[in-house]
This record gives sequence, structure tokens and C-alpha cells, in this order.
Amino acid sequence: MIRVDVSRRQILAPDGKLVGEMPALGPDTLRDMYRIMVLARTFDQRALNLQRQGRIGTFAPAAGQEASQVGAVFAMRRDEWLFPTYRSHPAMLAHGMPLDRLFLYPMAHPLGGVAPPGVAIYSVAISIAAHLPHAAGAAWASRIRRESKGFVALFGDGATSEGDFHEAMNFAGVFRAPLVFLCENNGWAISVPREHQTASETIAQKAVAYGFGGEVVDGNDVLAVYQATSEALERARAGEGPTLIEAQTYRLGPHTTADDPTRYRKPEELTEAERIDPILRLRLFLEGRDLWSEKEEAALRAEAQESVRAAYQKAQETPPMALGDLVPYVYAEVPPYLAAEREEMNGWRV
Amino acid sequence: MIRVDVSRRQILAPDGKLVGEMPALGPDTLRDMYRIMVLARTFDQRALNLQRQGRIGTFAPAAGQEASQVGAVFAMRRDEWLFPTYRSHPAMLAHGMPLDRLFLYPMAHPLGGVAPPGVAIYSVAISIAAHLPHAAGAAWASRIRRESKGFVALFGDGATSEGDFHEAMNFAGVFRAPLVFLCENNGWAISVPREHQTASETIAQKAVAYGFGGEVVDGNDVLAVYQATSEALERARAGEGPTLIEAQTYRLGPHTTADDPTRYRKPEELTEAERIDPILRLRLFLEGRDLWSEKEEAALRAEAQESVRAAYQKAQETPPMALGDLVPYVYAEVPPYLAAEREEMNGWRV
Amino acid sequence: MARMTMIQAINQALAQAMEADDRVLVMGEDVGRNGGVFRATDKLYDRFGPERAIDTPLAEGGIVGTAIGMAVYGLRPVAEIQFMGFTYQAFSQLVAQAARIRYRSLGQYTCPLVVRAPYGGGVRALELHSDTLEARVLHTPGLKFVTPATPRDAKGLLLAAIDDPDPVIVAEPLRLYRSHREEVPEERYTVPIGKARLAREGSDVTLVAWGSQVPTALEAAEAAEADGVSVEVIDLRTIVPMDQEAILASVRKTHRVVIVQEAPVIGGVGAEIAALVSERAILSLEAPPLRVGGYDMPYPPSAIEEQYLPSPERVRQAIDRVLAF
Amino acid sequence: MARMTMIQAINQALAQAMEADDRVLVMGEDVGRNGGVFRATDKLYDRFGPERAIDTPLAEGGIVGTAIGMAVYGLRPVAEIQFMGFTYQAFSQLVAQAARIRYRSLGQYTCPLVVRAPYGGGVRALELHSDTLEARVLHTPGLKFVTPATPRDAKGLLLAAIDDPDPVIVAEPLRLYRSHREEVPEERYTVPIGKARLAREGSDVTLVAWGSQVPTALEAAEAAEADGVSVEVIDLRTIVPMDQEAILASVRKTHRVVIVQEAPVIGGVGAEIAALVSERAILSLEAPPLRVGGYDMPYPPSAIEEQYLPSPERVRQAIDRVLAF
Ligand SMILES: Cc1ncc(C[n+]2csc(CCOP(=O)(O)OP(=O)(O)O)c2C)c(N)n1
Ligand SMILES: Cc1ncc(C[n+]2csc(CCOP(=O)(O)OP(=O)(O)O)c2C)c(N)n1
Ligand SMILES: [Mg+2]
Ligand SMILES: [Mg+2]
Repeated sequence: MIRVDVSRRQILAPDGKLVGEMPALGPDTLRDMYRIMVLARTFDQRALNLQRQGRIGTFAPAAGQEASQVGAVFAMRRDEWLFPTYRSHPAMLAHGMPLDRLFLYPMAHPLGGVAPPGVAIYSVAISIAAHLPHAAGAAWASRIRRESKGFVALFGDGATSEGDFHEAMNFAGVFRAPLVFLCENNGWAISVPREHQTASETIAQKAVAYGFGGEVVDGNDVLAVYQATSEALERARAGEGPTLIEAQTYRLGPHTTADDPTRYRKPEELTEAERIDPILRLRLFLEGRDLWSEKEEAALRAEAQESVRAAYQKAQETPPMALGDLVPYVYAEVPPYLAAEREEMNGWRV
Repeated sequence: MIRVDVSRRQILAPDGKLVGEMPALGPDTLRDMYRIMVLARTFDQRALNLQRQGRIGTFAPAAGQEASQVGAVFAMRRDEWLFPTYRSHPAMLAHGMPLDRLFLYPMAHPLGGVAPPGVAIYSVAISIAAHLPHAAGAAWASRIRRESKGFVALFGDGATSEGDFHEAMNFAGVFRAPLVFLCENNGWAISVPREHQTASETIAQKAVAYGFGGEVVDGNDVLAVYQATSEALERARAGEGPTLIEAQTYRLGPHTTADDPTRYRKPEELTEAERIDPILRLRLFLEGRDLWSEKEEAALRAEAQESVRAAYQKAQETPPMALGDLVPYVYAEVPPYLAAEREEMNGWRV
Repeated sequence: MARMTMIQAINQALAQAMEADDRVLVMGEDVGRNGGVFRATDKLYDRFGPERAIDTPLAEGGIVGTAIGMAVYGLRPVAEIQFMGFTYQAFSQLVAQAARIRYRSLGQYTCPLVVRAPYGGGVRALELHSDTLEARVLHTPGLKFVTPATPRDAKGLLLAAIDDPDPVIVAEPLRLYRSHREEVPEERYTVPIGKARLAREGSDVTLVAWGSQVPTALEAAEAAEADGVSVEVIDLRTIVPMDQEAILASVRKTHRVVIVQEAPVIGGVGAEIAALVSERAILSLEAPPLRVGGYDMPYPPSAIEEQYLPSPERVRQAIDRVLAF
Repeated sequence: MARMTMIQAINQALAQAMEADDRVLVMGEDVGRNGGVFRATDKLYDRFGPERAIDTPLAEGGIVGTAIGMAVYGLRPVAEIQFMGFTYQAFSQLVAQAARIRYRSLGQYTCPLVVRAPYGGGVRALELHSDTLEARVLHTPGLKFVTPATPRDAKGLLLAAIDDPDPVIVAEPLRLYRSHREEVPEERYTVPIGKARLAREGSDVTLVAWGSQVPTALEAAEAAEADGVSVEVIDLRTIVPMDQEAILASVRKTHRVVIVQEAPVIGGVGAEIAALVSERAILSLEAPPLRVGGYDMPYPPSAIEEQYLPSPERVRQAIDRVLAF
């Protein structure tokens, strides 16, 4: 008889009240979490606006998912690798990605989403779930090297249907890769609701198929996500293998700026989702403990606006790259025919 | 809390004693089961010998797995589709595949393994697990047509690692395809032991990931497999969706005639496996109920030898096909360039 | 006749096929309630219900793999892969499975499957969303591959694909989905698979193009015309099985050929056409067959895709080169 | 120097690479305790242990996908796919992932991965076990592809692949694994990727072949020699990046070229070579470039594979055709 506990870990209720065991986090860290979440939301809104104005390209908003991402990253050490997707800017921000690089991504600049040296963030996954075997392999390699490091891979509920998810989970289980599979179940894969993605009651229970632990977490509760990820990373670092965390959250915005969610979502859903907004929840908690004031809030909002403005400006000022500039990145050494093609490319730039 | 029962269904103990509830099977059916199992084993041994003599090509013995296959097929109606692999000749035989077509397969004749019209057996799967989405799709199509039919797909323990297995299971779960996923866990995928294939304690529990039922069955107990498959097929026909059955069995021979299992298996394993031989077990049971005699046994063995001999002869007498004969099967209509190539092929046949 | 965009023509073709034959169904990611991310399956869910306009889980291999099983079992699935770059995930099911169902079973089983997928760049899409796959299918006997360049052909080729008893990939040039409208017959009609279309008659040079590159070729042809060069443009329409005779006939007339493709040049469909022409019509050639295509690197971030994609100017330059040879 | 079969040379190369650099490991189905189904990794498990001679679960996508992660993280995995026909299952990881790690990250991440796989027919294997994939990789910038025709090259190319900072597929012709022995240097050496080998000098016709077809080409060349025809044979060795200059130089000398490949002709590597030659050396050509290859149908059941595979006779006929043109 195998028992799977799919009860949902929660520490903060939507009204900011403590309903679970508080993790050992000092006031500064709590405020830092809040700051990053607000910064991420500010970036998100600005990017959405810029896209609507036609100034940047397709963008996938993460609004609503800040807790599930920021909570997880706060459990990581800086040298531990994060494997993001197109919707992971809150996590990337928390793990050290400069804001301007986040703007460069929807601007389709080759530098978009590329982590500077020293920032342990892998390339942005576009092909759903294709990065999960890479994460499993990197984590496994770290284990072979006896490093005692934990890794975190982000992906959505839809991603769990791909063969790549399955193969990554199975390899991770067999080779005890120190990897946290962090599934942000935001209720939807574009227009496909979670219930239609798989017949399993939870995503977390999928871990049963691979012989390791899975857990459901309130993904709008940054403390719950932080705590669950911390424990999973501790196990990973200790050689106890992978964990699957299902962070139940909600995508407040459209799938991307090209999507019209009114075609498939009921307006009521949104009302409820706004009530459980992760940023609001953390703020209520901080305020309840006198760790946060109206004044601090106003200052933070202004500061976030300014950071985002400056980052966008920096992104705009980043020199464009030409096609020929990408030639050295096809192979370490440029083959003769590609060198000749580069001449041609450069010739067209008049 | 999700509970998974992974206790193992058994009806016959290795010594042929009844230890579970006897399914409603008359003496004739029980004897038929036994006959087919013996015929399959006889074919298997003959094919192995012919291969050793260089008369036929690579062959994958199924010895030891007769109960898991024959038990399952006896639960099927004739019009229900079976999806076999390279190791499914006992099942194919039980479902109506002529013996000579089974010989033609290792003889690499294009007709090898091709079911005659009216025999509901799909093409032999060579690419591991690639047939599982087809089985799910066919079963789903049958459900869309409101047919109330059940389908059975065979595969090994190794196959469960492939992405195709995962995607087939997930689709089947979501669309309640009337399909029985029958995994013959024979302990090995070539040289890789079951424990190394996946970290999950059982294969059966993988069903938890897809929201439907899984069960472990003693795969060397033809009655247990029959019963479990019958129940699963009943559910399938009633629109209750798929089931995963893990039939725990053992491959007595090499992976194929090209394999040398002494490189990776301990001899003790084989001694134990012979003790639990599925054919022996059914014979002991039948004898214990006075349903079978020494005389019947001798007659059956002779008859099986003769059937196999005649089938091999028929296979040898089957006219060979030339490459040009395959041209009409690339597309329904032969494209001009292929028609020209056929001329050339035929020209080379002097 | 109504004036329609390509996406409207596709939508109409699907609706008519589903109307006429209840074995036909559409399936894929977001094709049901949402009507497809490009609205190719718009309203089919409302009209035909969730069992015939099916939202599937997110797994391309599963989509194609289960659709194969459906097709073998007698239905007529039209599977959508959201972007052709994600058919890589279904590659084994397409190439090692769908292509061989008939062959492997000596005709006992067949696979009347259609896989539709938008492809090609020029619409500022993300990584992998612009890949084109025709060269990989060209080398896969057992599959067919068509790609329309006009709304009219989009409807006719799709209906021909649905009627076809073998698996057909229909590659829809994303940037032509809404780029222009043309008169499209209201009734159900088919455009034969395996036949190229003479998109423009000419006598000095042949351009061979397909799908997304047909407008580029036509534009280059017009520019050349202004300079007194008469350019013939062949819209291949079908990549497999290829209309070799149409290409050869044109080259035997014009004696010069330039092939325009969107995918990287090396190992692309253009290589096959150049090889075909030089094998079977070398004495007619007055210049080497030239290829204009994507550069031999992965598709770039879309900020610089214009530098990557063949342009009328690049085609024009190749025309000049074969004329000056 | 010892006389070795190709499989022995491969085994030695792996052992030496693992000896020299503890980042190197081998992984795949049955490569550990069993030493590989063809014994390419024989004894590596005993020598280097289960963490460096790794038996993986049965999932080609998982093998390549996790190996990518390992390579990015600084190891030097040499993954085996048991038969090249099963790289279809890993196609997305190879083509959409491994090939783009460097490009996508502007060099921040790299993927020094080697994928070895036996390929090709003539050994009476089952369905899909004989498929060859070079054409599909040819069209994939970012991947390299080599295929040895001799034990010596097998060792040197494999070691060069392991040293290479980018992903390299090493396609090993199954039927040459044990077909003959030759002197193979004991020490660690590399054969440069991207350079063809002049397998035989000649002046009347050039044969371009690679991997499994090199012996066929050489046999045809010898037969032609007996009739006074001097045949040059180029063993391409690397498919990507292709040694275009070696091909062009030979054709400029002999004026005639026949390409011999095992895969179906249409859309194969031969098409690229024919296109290259006709684009860049048409004035040197005194006959059309011809291709001899597998017929344009899936690989047949092995009872009739001899009718499918290129034979010295078929090559000889093509030689006669280009000479008589
Ligand atoms: C392999 C692949 N198939 C399809 C797509 C197109 N696509 C992009 S996002 C998406 C839905 C993803 O859903 P989920 O995994 O839940 O992540 P979310 O977008 O909700 O964060 C789809 C189908 C893709 N990018 N990659
Ligand atoms: C996709 C694929 N990968 C690899 C192989 C080679 N191969 C053939 S059988 C086999 C092991 C299969 O093990 P399992 O699924 O347990 O079935 P069994 O052979 O034990 O019946 C392997 C690796 C294959 N045929 N197809
Ligand atoms: Mg989602
Ligand atoms: Mg097995």
C-alpha cells in the first residue's frame, strides 16, 4: 500500500494571517521577498503596456505567480542553478538577472534572457518541457562531482504532459539527481484547463510514478513555497534525490500578449484570483506584524517604477546585433561556408 | 490522501494450488489455455533452434511469459484489438495469428507478423513504446464510435521509460480510452534490471500519475492475469477508461538470439524462475483437478511439435517477395519516380 | 465566391470536411474552445462538439501518435501542431510510424492522417516558432507534404489531404495567414497533391519556390520584368511527392533556375531540386542552378529576422548571376 | 600498432578518453554491465565504475537530454543510442536543443556532447534498425556529424568528437564493426573533423561516399580499373561541416561525379553534393552528377535488403553512364 499525501501546504492565508509554522526568515528577508515581488509585478505591467503600444514584442505575463517563483528562489543559494521558462521573470529577477536583460527578451534582442557570467540561470525554455532533461542532467552531473548543490527547474501544468517531463523525472529518480521540479500549476495551459491536461487529481502525485516525493503547495503563499523548496533543496543537497512540488497558483493575465483569455475563461475566476493575489497576501502579513507601512509601500512603488524605467532605457540603448554577429555562436569555429555567408550578410547591411 | 494498493493478485500458487478466487472458466477453456501456452513454448523452442542453425534470423524468445500473454488474450473478444511487440507470439497465437506468419517474422519476410484479414492484431512494435499512442488512439476512436470494445496493448518494463508510454497513458486517462495497458515486467530490459529502469517500487503505481487504476498481478499465473484483464476490459467496455496492469513475470531465455544473458544475470535467478514456470503451474493445477492426464500431455506435445513443423514448412514454401513488390505499399498510389525505380529494381533481378 | 484570407479558407475547408464526413475531426492544443491560436478551427467546437474539435493535452508526440491510432481505426483526424517547430517532438511518430503503417502491414492497415502546422518566419515569433521542416519530410518516403501559397490552394490542398488515404503534412505559411485575400470558391473542391502551379509565365529564368517564398519570388520576378527579364515562377505546392516534370519542363524552356526557400540552404529541398535539374536537364542549363535561402545557422531572434530571410533583392541578385553566367 | 576491428578501435578510443580525462563518461542503454550490445563499451564498467559507464533507462530523448545537461555543466558525456533509427526519439533534443545551446546563450553555455550510434543495413536487422540519419543532421546548423569507414578513422574521429567543444554525432556503420581489421595506432590521436579522405586516387570519375558505402565505392572503383577506367574515391568522413573543397577539387580534376549513399536518394546528402558541384563547378562537369542510393521507400525487411542497398554493380553502372554521357 502506497500512500500519497496531497494535502496542500499553506502558511499564510489569503488575508495574511499565519495558519502554518513560520519558517526562520528575518524581517529583512521578508521585506526583500516583498520588494522583489513588487518589482516583478511592476516590470510585468510595464512590459504589457509597452507591448500594447507596439514598442516590444510578444510577452508572457507572470502576474499572479510571483510567490511561487520568488519563494522558490529565496530557498536557493546563489551558485545553485535555476532553469527558467518564458514566464519566469520574477524568479530570474530574484536570482540575479538584470532587469534590462529581461526587457531585451521581448525585444527579441539576442542578449535577451542571457544571464551575465556568475548568474546561475540557464537559457529560457521555449519548447515546453525540453529543458527538464537538461536540468536533470546538470543536477546529476553535480552529484557525480560530489558538489552538494541543489537545482531548481520551473515549468507549467501543461508541461507535465510532454514526454520530456516524464523522461527527466524518471532519470532524476533513478540517478537521484539533486533537482527540485517546481511545477507552477496556474490552472491553464493557454486555453486548456488543468482538469483537461491530465486525469490525475493533482500534479504532485505524479511523483509516485518515479519513486520520489511530491507535494502540493499553495503557490500564492510565498512562505509555503519557500519552506517546501527549502526542504526539498536540503534533501537534494544531502543526496536524497529529487522532489516534485506543485505550486497551485493562477495566471492573472493573458497567456501571452497574443492571447485573448475571455475566449475560454469565466470572469468570475479572475475575481477570485485577485482576492488571493500573492503580493497582497504578503503585504497584509507584513503589515499585520508591523513590518511594513504605507510610507514604505509608496517608496517601494516609486522605486520599482524608476528601476523599471531605467532598465527599459538601458535595454533600448543596448547596441543592436546584426545577423553576422551571431555567426560565431553556431560552432566554436566558423566553418568556411558560413564565413562566406557572413560576408554576404554583411554586404546586405548598407 | 491517495492510497495505492500494490499487493499482487494471485490465484494459483507456483505449486498449482488455488490460493485465490477461481474465475468462471470451464474445463475446456482451461485446457485450451494450457494448449496454447504449450504450443507457444514449442514454437519458441523450435524458433530458437532454427536460429541457432542459421535457418532463420534474430528471434526474441517469450518462454516464461506465456501466462501473462495468454491469460490476457483469453479475456478478450475476437473483435477486440491486440497491440503486440516482438515478444508477443504467445498472445498473437492465442488471438488468431497463424503460426506460419509467426515464423515468417524472424525469416524477415514482409508477410511476417502481418495479421490476415479478420484477425484483430496490429503490426508488431519494434520501436519500444511507439505503438502505445496508437493503441490509445484506436481505443479512443472506438469510444467516439460508441462501440463498447476493449483494447489490449502489450509492452515491457523497459518501455515504461519512454516518452511515448507517458503520452499514451496521459491521453488515455484524459479521454477515457477503453484500453488495457498490459506491462509484462519480466525483470529485464536487455541487460538493465527492473530496479534500475525506474525508482518506483512497482510499475503499477505509475497509473497514479494519470488518474486511473493500476494493479500488480502474478504474471506467471494465467488465471490471475485472465481475471485482472477481464475486469479491466469490462470497465473499458463500460466507458470507465483505461487500466494499467503490471504482470510480474520472467524472461527465461536471452533477450534475443543475439544476446548473452550470462553477462548480466546470475544463474540462481534462472533456477528460481524455472520453479515458477507458468506452464508447469497450470499443468499442476489441471492435474490436481483431474482435468489433465499424462496421456493428454503426451498427445499435446506431439501435436504441438507437428503443428510447428507444418507451420515452418508452410513458411518456407511461402513465395519470397521482391523489393519491387513492396513499392505499392509506400503510398496508395505509386509516384512516378518510384515507378521508375521499380523498373530499375526489377531489372537487377536476373 | 467570397474574398477570404488563407486562415478563413482553412477554417472553411475544415468545416466543410467535418460537415460532409463525420469521421473527420480536428484535434490539438487549443483547437477546441479557443478555436486554435490562429483561429484555424474557429467555431468548430461550437458546431461539432468536444468530440470532434478536441483540445488535447500538451504533447505533440501524443497528438500525432494517438491520431495515427484513430486513423488506422477508421477515423479521419486532422491534427494541428501549434507551430511546425514543435513537430520535432512528434518526429518519431511521423517519420518512423505514420510513414510506415501501410508498408509495414502490406496494406492491411493504413493511416489517412492529416497534420496541419503553421511555419515560417517574418511574424516576430519566439525561438523555434519559425522553423520549417519540409527537407526532413522530403527524405521520408511514406509521408506527403504540401504547402499552399494562396488562400485558394490552402483550401483545396487541405481538402485533398483529408481525402488522401495516406498521411499528409500540410504546412501553412504563418505570414500568409492574413496577409491578403482572394476569391475562394464556396463549394468543396480539391487541389491535386503532387502538382505544381505555374504562378507566373516567363522565358529567361525559372524561379522555383513554395509556401512562404512564393510572394518573394513573384516580387523578384516583377522587379526583373521591369528590367526586361522574363521570369517564370513555379509554386511547387507539393514537396512530397514532388512534381519533377513541372520543374524540368520549365528549366528546359528557360535554361536557368534559381530556387528560393526559407529554410537554411544546406541540405534543404533546394538541394534536391538543384540535383534533379542537374541530373536530368544538365544539357539545357546555361548557368548553374542557384539556391537562395536562409543562412546556414539556426533561425535568429526576430529582431534580426529580416536579415536572415530571403528577400526579393537577394533573389534578384541570383537572377542576375544566372543571366550573367 | 595492433590490428583491430572497428569496434575494438572504438572501444580503445573510449577507454583512452576516459583514462585521460575524468570528465568523460559513457552512457546509454546496456552500455554498462553488458558493455553495449555491440561491445563498444566492453569492460569500461569494470574499469571506470557505474558512474562513468552508465546504464540508463530506456529513453533516447532522456539519454540525449540529460547528456546535454551534463555537457553544459562541464562533463564530457559520450552517449550511445543503440541504433541510429532510435535517434528519432531524441530528435527534438538533438535538433532543437543540443544544436542551439551555444547560439541561444551567445556562448554562455556550450554543449560538448558526443552521441554515438551504429547505423546502416546489411546485417539482417529488424525494422528501423538500419536507418541512417545524416541527411536530417546536414540540415541542422549547430550539430556536427562524422562517420568513419575504417577502424583507424573510427578511433581518430571519435577522439576528435570527444575533444570538440560542440555536439558531434558519430555514426558508426554497423556492418563494418567487425568486417575487417587494420593497423590502428596504440596512442591517442585525432582525425580532424571537417576533412575528407582521399581513399583512392583516380582521374576519370570521382566517387563520393561515406561510412558504410566506402567499401562499395572502392569495390566498384576496382572493377572499373580492370576495364581501364581510373576512379577517384573520396571518403567524406564528415557530413557536417562538409569538406566542400575536397569534393570540388576532385570534380574539377575528373569532370565526372557519382555519389554513393545508403539512405534513400531523394532529399539525401547526395542531393547537397550534387547541388554543390553543379553550383560551383558546372563548367568542369562533362556529365550530370549522378546519385546511387537506397530506393525511395522505407528500408525493407532484411530478407530483401540486398535488393535495396547500393551494390558495386549499381555504382559501376552509374560510372558507365557518366563516362558515356
Ligand atoms: C513543445 C511545445 N509545444 C507547444 C508550445 C506552444 N505553447 C507555448 S506555452 C503553451 C502552454 C504552456 O502551458 P503551461 O505548461 O501550463 O505553462 P504556462 O504557460 O501556463 O506557464 C503552449 C502550448 C511550445 N512552446 N512548445
Ligand atoms: C525506441 C527503442 N529503443 C531501443 C530499442 C532496442 N531494444 C530492443 S528491446 C529493448 C529492451 C526492451 O525491454 P522491455 O521493454 O523490458 O521489453 P522486453 O524486451 O523485456 O520484453 C531495447 C533497448 C528499441 N527497439 N526501440
Ligand atoms: Mg499553466
Ligand atoms: Mg523487460
